[in-house]
Amino acid sequence: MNMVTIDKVKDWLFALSDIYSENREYLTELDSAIGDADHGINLDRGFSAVRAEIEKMSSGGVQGAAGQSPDSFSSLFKTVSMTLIKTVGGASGALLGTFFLRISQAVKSEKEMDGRELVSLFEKGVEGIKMRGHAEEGDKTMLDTWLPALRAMGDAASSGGSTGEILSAGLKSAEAGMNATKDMKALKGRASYLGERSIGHLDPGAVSSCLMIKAASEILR
Amino acid sequence: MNMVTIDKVKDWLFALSDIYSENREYLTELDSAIGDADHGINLDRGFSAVRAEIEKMSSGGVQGAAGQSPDSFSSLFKTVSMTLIKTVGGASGALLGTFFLRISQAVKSEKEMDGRELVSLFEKGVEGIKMRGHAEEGDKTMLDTWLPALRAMGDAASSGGSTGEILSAGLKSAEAGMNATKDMKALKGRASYLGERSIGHLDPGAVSSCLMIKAASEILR
Amino acid sequence: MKKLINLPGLVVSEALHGMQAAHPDLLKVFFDPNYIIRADAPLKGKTAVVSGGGSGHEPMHGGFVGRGMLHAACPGDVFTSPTPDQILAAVKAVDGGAGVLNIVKNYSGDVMNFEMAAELASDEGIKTESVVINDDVAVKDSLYTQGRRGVGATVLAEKICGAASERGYDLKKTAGICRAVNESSRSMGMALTSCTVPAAGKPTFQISENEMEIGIGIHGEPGRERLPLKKASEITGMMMDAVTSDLPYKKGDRVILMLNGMGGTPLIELYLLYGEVYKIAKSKGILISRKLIGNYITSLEMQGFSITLLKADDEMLGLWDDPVLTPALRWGI
Amino acid sequence: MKKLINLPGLVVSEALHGMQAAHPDLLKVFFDPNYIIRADAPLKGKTAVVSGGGSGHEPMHGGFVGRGMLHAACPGDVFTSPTPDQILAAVKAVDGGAGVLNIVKNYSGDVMNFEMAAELASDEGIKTESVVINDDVAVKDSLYTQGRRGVGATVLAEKICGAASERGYDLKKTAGICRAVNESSRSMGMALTSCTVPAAGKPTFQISENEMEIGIGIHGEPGRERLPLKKASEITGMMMDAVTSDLPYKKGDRVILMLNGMGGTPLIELYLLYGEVYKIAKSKGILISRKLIGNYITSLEMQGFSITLLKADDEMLGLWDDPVLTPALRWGI
Ligand SMILES: Nc1ncnc2c1ncn2[C@@H]1O[C@H](COP(=O)(O)OP(=O)(O)O)[C@@H](O)[C@H]1O
Ligand SMILES: Nc1ncnc2c1ncn2[C@@H]1O[C@H](COP(=O)(O)OP(=O)(O)O)[C@@H](O)[C@H]1O
Ligand SMILES: [Mg+2]
Ligand SMILES: [Mg+2]
Ligand SMILES: [Mg+2]
Ligand SMILES: [Mg+2]
Repeated sequence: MNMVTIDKVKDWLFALSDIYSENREYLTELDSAIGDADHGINLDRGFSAVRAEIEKMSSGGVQGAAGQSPDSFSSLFKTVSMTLIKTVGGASGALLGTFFLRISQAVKSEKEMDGRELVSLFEKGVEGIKMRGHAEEGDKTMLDTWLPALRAMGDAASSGGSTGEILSAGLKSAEAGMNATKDMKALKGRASYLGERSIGHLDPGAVSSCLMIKAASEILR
Repeated sequence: MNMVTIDKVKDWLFALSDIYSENREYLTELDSAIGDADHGINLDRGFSAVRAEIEKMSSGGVQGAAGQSPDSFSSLFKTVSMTLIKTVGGASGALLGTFFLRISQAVKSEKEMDGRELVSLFEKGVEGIKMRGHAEEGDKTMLDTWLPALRAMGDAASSGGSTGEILSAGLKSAEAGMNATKDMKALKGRASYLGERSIGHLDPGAVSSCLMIKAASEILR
Repeated sequence: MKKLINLPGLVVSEALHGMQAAHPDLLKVFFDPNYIIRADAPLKGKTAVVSGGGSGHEPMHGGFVGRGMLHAACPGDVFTSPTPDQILAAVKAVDGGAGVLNIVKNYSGDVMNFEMAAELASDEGIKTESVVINDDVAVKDSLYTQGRRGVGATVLAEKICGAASERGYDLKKTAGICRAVNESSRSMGMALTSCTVPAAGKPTFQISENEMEIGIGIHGEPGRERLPLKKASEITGMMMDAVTSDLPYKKGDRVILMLNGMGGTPLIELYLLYGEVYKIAKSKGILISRKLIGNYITSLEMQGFSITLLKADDEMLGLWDDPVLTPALRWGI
Repeated sequence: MKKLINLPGLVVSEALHGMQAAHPDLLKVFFDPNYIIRADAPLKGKTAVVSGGGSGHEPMHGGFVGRGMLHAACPGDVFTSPTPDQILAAVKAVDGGAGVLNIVKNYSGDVMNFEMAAELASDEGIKTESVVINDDVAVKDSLYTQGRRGVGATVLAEKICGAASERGYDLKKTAGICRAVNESSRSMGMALTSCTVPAAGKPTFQISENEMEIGIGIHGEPGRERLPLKKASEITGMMMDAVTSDLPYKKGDRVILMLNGMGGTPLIELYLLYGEVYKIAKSKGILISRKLIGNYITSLEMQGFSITLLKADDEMLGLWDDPVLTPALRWGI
């Protein structure tokens, strides 16, 4: 099984910074339809800060936001979490911050992990999202991307798939889950205030989470 | 010489009420270009009130705004003046109110006058406009319509023209004067604040005064 | 996008610099993280009252920091909840030992970020209580979702809790009156135009010349329904019906009323609307005891308005009347 | 046209009804002719201070009627000067025997209508003095025309003269301080968007997404020039240069500054602009001693702002600080 190295994870995080910058307008436009037109702006701000923070840490000696060296998964994820919490704001800041915080607390390996551990970390992270936001599948949130994706990843992992296979399976279900948010009525998040009028639009957080999984499937494989 | 009767004058005033109502948008648009977009609204409001006031007076027994019977020129013009002063507001309210006030003070005939007297009344009225507004010819105001018109009317009157001829001559010069305001830089009135930018637009008051003279030339002849 | 700004990304911090320059007597502004505190904070032994939320709703919240109202405000990015570290810093700066009341509007982001901040504060030994404001009757089916939005009642709660703190109410009692204010407040908003988030650069929604959005929130989000534009009397009628049919009141009850402009509504229209509101309240037997008419909780340059009614008891009215001296609300001083 | 109104022709009178309903403790509104007076007017032996002008500039003037400021205001139709009978009625209603100061903005219509009213008042044995405000430096060549427009300084003059009357200044002295205020005040305005006169139904001027009008007045009339939209810092720089190069001041002088929104400008932008103004004033050695930031003299829903500087002496500052209690300006009470 291909290993997920700390360098790959950094590449993934850097890629996210590019991806959210490129999709800043698209995500913001999705948020205009059923929210407050800031989702792309929030993620772009947050992940640029993540990039800057990691670069600062990596340029030798300088300590990350969490005051730790960047050379272990736990300190890297802690830094990502703290940076997102401090710079994103809004619902996604709290949720993604919690996601990476839980991952940083759960990670056991230091510089390399296998696909199975990665899936279990995503599971812990998503538990954090659920705990923080009290949302469930079907509420038209980022969970509608994450939960089906996790189930597919879990299945692929237990049937012995490679890291690449695990992530590809996850992406497929993530995309289906994301697309399914279009016909849902939002029950959590800002869009829930619209009631019926939220139907017919993709959930911006579901889309941004899908982009995150897509990048993972391309880079962490 | 055809006589100007009190009924013709009432017809003229009623016609003005129609004309300013029809030209309400046009005059307001002219005022948008170099003023505050209310000239047509002001005149429409004022002359509708004049119509209502005259109708009230004429419907027997009821007294006009000035507390006088409507059956003499002086009381009729006084009523027009008071009504305009009370309902128009702005520069044109003060100026046209003063115009008709001066006429009501100067008129000698009771129910009929000749063309010469009409011209002398217009002269008194316009003196009132000058006194009130301290403007001169060339300042890009209603005076640029009235002053050339008065000169032409005076000439026609002293060379023995009929009432119709007098008014037609007046209208011709009024139109030329009005058109000349287009290339003038405003020195009085709201448009004067624009400096050079007032050039290239007709003065709304010059246009509304020309409409007044045009109606006179058609009705008072 | 037409805005009087330098760069979209700098709007919030530059406006905060302006506030600091404008009101050094009333407040102190801190940057990175951004928060605003009363110039004389912390007040020893007094319950501190803190609020915060996205920027773009000015004067809320920064304009309500000062004597008799907020001890601190945490302005997030435009329409984006503040972050936990920001809230924590503000809480720490104003805690006078008697604990801190956080007044939070009911949006997932605000609730979660304040929750995280409260956890951090408690780690540092600071007592906090949070009251979540949810007065917006425009939200339907609120039983099955995360509930209603917090809107206009926030302003009234901030004034009343600020006065309560000034009077020496302890944390529990201040939180109690905050909850009571929230429970007897109802609001509803509408918009004629959208607003433009500076960083987004274009209007959040499109709306044609003869349409209006009824039941909007304060973030340019779509409302309950889009309808043909109606007369002021009809719009006010619809909104007052929605608000009063949900407000637990009986004839003769006194209310504090806020007729709030969304930022781009001229005052002449707000007064015209107040004339309509007044007639309707009278016909329903509601006594408008106190009122605010103006821009208090806005959505950038949006045209529109909201109505908030708070059925007030003697205690609330007394606290309302207590002196207040902030950039945006001032009386008795 | 998107407005919260019933009928274009009713806007002014309905808004006045709303004002009456909102502030019965502060003012009384009369109709046909329309005017607003202090609830406790006439004040025996006190110089009465009256102002007026077109509507659409709210809160000016009606919002400044009350203790320590105007005794009466005469609102004309939207952007249309009030009529002489209207002004006369207001003057008669507030004259307390000590005469009446009319504060008039320098527009032909206002000047002439107030002049006619003064003639009528004098016929009725009422002493009046008129001071014409003309602080707008945007007007070029003012020597050869009817001069400059009256804009922001009007608000400052109304506050200071209201306080002067309260202190017992006689008519001559009140008029004197009014003239002094006018002489040491300068203003300049700009707009991002046009406004729409309700009865006209469409915007007074067209302006594209990347343009601004510099040197506008308060009636949606075109300004000194149309320029490409610039950054807030550059716009503020241009405007402060225009104002200060005309203001007779020297380093270290104190000013009362008004940073005024045109009606549709969000407060977050006004504070951002204040940050720029503050830096510039500082660099020029001008001391901002007192300030107003908000919507005080507006053009309906126009987006834009104006800056007014009044070089103030001790007397003016003292009068400024005196208590005031009106719908739109309140302190010390
Ligand atoms: N309670 C929640 N649980 C899970 N996801 C949520 C919750 N609330 C909001 N979200 C997600 O957050 C996204 C919005 O994020 P963002 O626009 O950045 O924040 P905000 O809604 O505060 O403006 C939504 O599209 C949704 O996917
Ligand atoms: N001082 C003046 N003398 C003569 N005419 C004037 C003067 N000031 C303004 N006017 C005329 O009044 C017209 C504007 O009238 P109107 O728009 O009704 O009033 P306002 O300018 O007060 O809005 C101008 O077009 C001009 O012809
Ligand atoms: Mg959002
Ligand atoms: Mg005009
Ligand atoms: Mg947001
Ligand atoms: Mg006018």
